[in-house]
Amino acid sequence: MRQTVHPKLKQELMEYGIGDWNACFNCGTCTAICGLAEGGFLFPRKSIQSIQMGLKEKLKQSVDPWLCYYCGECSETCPRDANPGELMMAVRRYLTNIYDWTGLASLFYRSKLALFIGFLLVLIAVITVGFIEGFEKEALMHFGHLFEQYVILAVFTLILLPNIFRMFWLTVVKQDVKAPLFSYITGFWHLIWNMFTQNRSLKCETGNFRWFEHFLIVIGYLLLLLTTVFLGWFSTENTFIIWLGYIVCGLVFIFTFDFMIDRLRKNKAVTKFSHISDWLFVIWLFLLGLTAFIVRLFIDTNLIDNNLWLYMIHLIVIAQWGLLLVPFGKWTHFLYRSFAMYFAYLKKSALEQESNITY
Amino acid sequence: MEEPRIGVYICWCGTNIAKMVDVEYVAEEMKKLQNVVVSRNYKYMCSDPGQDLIIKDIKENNLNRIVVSACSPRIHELTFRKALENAGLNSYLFEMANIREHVSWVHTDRKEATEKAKSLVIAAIKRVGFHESLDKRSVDINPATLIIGGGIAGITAALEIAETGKQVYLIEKNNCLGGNLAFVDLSYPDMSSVHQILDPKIEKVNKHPNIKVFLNTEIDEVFGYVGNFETKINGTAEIEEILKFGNVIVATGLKPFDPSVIPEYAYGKFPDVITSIEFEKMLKEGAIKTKYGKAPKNVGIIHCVGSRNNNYNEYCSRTCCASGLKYANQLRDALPDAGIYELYGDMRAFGKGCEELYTETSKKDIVFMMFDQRNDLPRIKTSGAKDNCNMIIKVNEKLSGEKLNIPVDMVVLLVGAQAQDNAKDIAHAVGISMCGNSFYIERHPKLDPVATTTDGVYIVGSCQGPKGIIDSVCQARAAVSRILGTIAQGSVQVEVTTAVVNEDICCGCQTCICVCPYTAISFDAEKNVSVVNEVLCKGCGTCGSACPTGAIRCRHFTDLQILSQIEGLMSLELEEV
Amino acid sequence: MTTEKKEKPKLKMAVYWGAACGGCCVSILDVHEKLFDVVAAADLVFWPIGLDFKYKDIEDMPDGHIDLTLFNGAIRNSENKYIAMLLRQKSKIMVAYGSCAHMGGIPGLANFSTKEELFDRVYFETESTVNPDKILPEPNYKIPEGKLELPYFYNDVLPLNKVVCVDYYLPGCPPQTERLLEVFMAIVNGSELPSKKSVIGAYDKTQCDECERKKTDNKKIKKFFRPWEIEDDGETCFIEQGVICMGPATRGGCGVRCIKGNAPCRGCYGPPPDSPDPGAKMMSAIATMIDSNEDVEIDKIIEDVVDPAGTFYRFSAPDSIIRRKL
Amino acid sequence: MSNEPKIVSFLCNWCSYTGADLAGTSRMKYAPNIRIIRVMCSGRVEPTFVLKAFREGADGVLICGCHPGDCHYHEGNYKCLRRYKLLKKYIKQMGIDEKRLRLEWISASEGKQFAELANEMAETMKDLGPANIKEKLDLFKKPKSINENENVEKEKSEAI
Repeated sequence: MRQTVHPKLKQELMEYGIGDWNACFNCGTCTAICGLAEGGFLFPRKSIQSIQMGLKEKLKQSVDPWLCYYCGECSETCPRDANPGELMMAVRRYLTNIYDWTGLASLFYRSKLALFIGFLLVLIAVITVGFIEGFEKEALMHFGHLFEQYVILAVFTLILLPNIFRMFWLTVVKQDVKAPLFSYITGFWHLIWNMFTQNRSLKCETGNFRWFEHFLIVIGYLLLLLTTVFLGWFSTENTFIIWLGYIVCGLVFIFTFDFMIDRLRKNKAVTKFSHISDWLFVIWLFLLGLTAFIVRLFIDTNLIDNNLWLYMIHLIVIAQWGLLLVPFGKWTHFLYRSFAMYFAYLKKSALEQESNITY
Repeated sequence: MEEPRIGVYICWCGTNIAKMVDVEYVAEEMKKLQNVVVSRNYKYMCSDPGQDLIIKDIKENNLNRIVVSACSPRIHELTFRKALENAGLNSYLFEMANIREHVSWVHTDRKEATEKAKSLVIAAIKRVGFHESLDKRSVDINPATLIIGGGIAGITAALEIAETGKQVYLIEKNNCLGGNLAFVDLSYPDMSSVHQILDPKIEKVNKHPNIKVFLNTEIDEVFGYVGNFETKINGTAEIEEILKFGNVIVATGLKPFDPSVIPEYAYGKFPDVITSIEFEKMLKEGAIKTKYGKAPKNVGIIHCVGSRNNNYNEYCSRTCCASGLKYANQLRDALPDAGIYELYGDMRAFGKGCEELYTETSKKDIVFMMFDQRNDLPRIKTSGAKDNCNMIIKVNEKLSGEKLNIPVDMVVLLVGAQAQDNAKDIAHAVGISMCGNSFYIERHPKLDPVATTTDGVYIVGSCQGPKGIIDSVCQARAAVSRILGTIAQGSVQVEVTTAVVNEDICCGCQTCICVCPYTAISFDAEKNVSVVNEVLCKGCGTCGSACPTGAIRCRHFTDLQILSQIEGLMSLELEEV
Repeated sequence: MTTEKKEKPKLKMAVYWGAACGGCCVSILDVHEKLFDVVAAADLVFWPIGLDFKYKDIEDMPDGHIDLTLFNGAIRNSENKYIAMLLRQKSKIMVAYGSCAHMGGIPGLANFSTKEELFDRVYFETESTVNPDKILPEPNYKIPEGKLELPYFYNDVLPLNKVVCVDYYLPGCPPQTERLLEVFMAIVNGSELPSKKSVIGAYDKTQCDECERKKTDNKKIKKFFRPWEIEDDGETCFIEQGVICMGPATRGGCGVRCIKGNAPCRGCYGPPPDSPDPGAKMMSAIATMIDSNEDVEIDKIIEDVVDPAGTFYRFSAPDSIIRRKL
Repeated sequence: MSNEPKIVSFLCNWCSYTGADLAGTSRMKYAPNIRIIRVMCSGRVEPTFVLKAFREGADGVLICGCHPGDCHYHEGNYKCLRRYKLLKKYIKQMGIDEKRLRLEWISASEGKQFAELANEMAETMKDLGPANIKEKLDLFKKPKSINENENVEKEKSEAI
């Protein structure tokens, strides 16, 4: 398949924060060192090549960037300090907006102002709601509970699913990957498994602790979602659920806190360059855990009635999270990455089939 | 002729010979031969102790013939001849057997190699028995120098010599000095302006009292020999002039490759596919524009055009890669946000400052793409309406394995270097030889790179092989130092291995006369014999073989010498003493 | 050798023919009235063509008994060789007389065929031969009386110097009579003789030196002709007319007889000094004159040199480097 | 070497000899049968030399000169070519296989070609087998005296 070179591709990617791609001279050390790169998925090298040569289509259609967990090994070993790790990150940002049909993702990625306004609007909206509800606890809590459920539903059906389909379209259909049908099913199990364990990142050089952290956050986050949204954590008397709630949001804010410290210390390659979207993700996740924790604490200590503002904050954080960060922010990476692995799996099984045929 | 007393010396050349030839054995065997007085083997005959060994033997055993069996006579014959002279022996009473280039380096079976070496040495011994003293004629050097070609090499040489107060005749076939360099805008790696280097030099040459410049002029046959050449030049000026000079510097330079023979690049089909020469012109004018007068949005630079490809030229043209980088920089400066694509076979940024130039360039948003220079050249095609570009370069990128279409508005072809069309004429005129691709051959690729096999004729610059400014200038100055050396000596010894007619035998059949390529033989009707003019004779020996009577003797290559050499070559049983 | 003059010391002279046509022996008679001087000065002790002798007579002579032997003819068989050796032993001066003794001469052309080929031709093939029982000469033949022995027929024809040491060569086919006389008289008068093994009765310079034909340096040949193919103008150099003439490679002394007779020189007088192989030399010279640099054209021109060996080695084959057909 | 074919080759100083040197400096390996004699120009090579080489026992003779048009002396190689062709006709007549004599053009840069040529030539000679020209032409030594009969037997065998 002959591809046309897009001379301006680099400029486009600049806006998503690719580093000094010029420096790279394609030695391939990055790919050699990478624990995840394998036949057919030779990143970061191939991805950088595509960028350097302006192979837009190829870049858009590749799942490689999602297979990378940004352990930073490549950036540390790069002889020309081209920082491939961060570059992959930037490509992921770029891809999220390629997948996103609303175009908001790219807007938020590129303009801080837009982002600020977005957050402001949501804040105002929530406060207005609170005002309408007359700042009455039961009503607000009820509203909040419903809001969470509907938003999640809406965001999923209206934004994330279409985007994932777009991703599927680009990476599988456009590349006409001829995967055997059964692999769609077997692959699905992969999808789920990876989504929750992200255990591929164990292959990374950074080793198990980072994975463990991530794992706990993911589990924590998902359980938090479960407990608050579906088990009505804030309005239950079931001690098990309550305690579970405490633990999970504890997990969430503790580890996110740790992440933030890392990012401030900048001592790991991963944490050297943190894009704003990245910051927001961590901070909001942290706030999410923290506020939820405190809110429940207040409920149990019956302080909540006089301190409804606290729940308001929690609500605002949730709203901003749910409406901005989840559909358009880094949260999507969690989704895309998992699906990328699914598609990658399809690709692999397609390759295998081919090679079997050729035998 | 006195009884020969022969000294035989077998050289080890370290292990170069010794490892493949049993030198002791050969030396021992030679002792059996008639007239061999001493026969030795030694580590390095060419070393001073080695030569002293010969000299000592000559004095002590009053040897009158010497055979050294070592490397090629083309390398060390002169060395040993000197040694003989130092020992007061005529330097032609010497013969060399080449058992390195022709034996130890090319054979693998030690026994066979030794046998061969043996027979070569025997041949040399048999031959040397019939060698005769030849007195070197030393002729006065005419201090004037003829320089053919007014490029940077020629100009440099001319100034160097003229500065020492010696006359220089500078011959240029075009109507201006400067050669190919005159077309160039900036020079890599330092991006210094060429005309700042060149123009003052040209000016100086034109003004210099000791330099006589002939423009639009080509030379005729060059007659004579080192120190005393002469030629007839015929320029546009109707007056034909005869120049006399002692040395010749050939600096005829190169000719850019004509890319129109490469179908892939469609040169001439697309107006915006241009050669590096044309591009330099653009740069000089300071406006990089397509034929539509617009600044190109994307520019492709294709390397190795006509070089390193069996269909065109096998060799590397040396200057293109760096020029390509140079252009990338100049383009980037002129068009900050244009896409610039370097399409190369291999990036050879050799030489001082060039790798640095490459590293610098690679950071300036230049896209480097590799293609298969030998089997899969990129192809330039017309662009579609929606591509909004002049052309598409179709290239199979080697590193990524991608098949790409690059939209470009301009393509610069880095055309390679070729020998001049009239290279052969010049070679014949001055009597030097050419290698396969009609660049001139130096006397020795490493040890004597500017001299040629014809004494007094030197080759500098790209006529010897593609070169940049630096190398050309170096060679020019190297040749000049050689020439000034001979001029300083005032005289030079000329070869005397010429043909000579034995008037007692010559019957005047005149077979030889039209055989001589140098019209050195004339007929003396008085005596009814042919006469050789030894000044013109270059000693090829063709007349000697044409002479039906054997009256013509080719000195140092007489029938007797060669026949006995053949005998020696074939005789292996040595009990014939 | 004796140079001191005694009172009429009559020279003892032998003349023998090996493989020869007899022309040389006859040529001795060409001295005409001078023959009397010869006879006055010398006794012919052995001259098969003229007088009847037995080998025995010579075998009985003491060594060095004969002063001068003129040996003509080449060595073809064991008899030739035997006599050559015999005479060598009995004579003071051995002269190879004529081209055959000198270089092998016309009989030497037999060297282009093997002995078997020759015999087949002679004893079976020749038109006039009737030999139904295929009888060949039998070198050893038993008869009641005893054993008959014929000379061995060698495979090669050899010049005299290949079997015995020769003092002087008197070339020519036959040698020019004046030359013979000069030599003879020189010996008779015991005057200083040239160094041994040298050619006498011929010049060092080759034919062209004497040849009166017009010679220029324009020796370029586009086509070779046999003598009968051209209209010889009688004055232009044969070679320049495209006819191969051995003159340039052949000693003078004969008085350019052939060329005067409008026939190109065949080279019977043999090569000038220090020229081992006149045929090769001439080949080289002639080839050099070919006026073309084109492979094909050269081949075409050379086609007309039908028989190089016979042309360039007419008289000298047995004495040349490649002495015979291999 | 004794049983190996011997090839005498005449190389012109400017092109072929330099080419042969190049083969050496580039360490190309070739058959050791070839023995090189240097002449200034292939135009110096005379039939006499070639015949002499055969006479002395060479199984093959190789003449090398500059490529046509590249002769250091303008036309020496053409002169050589003409002589070569006539000579070839002669040796054929003398019963020497044409293939034993060969003329090739080797330029100063053609070390590889020279090495290949040398091997090729050696192969041809091996295929043709020994020429034994020397053996065939050496008859018997000149006897010292008439009584000396050591060679008679040989003669007889020679004779019949």
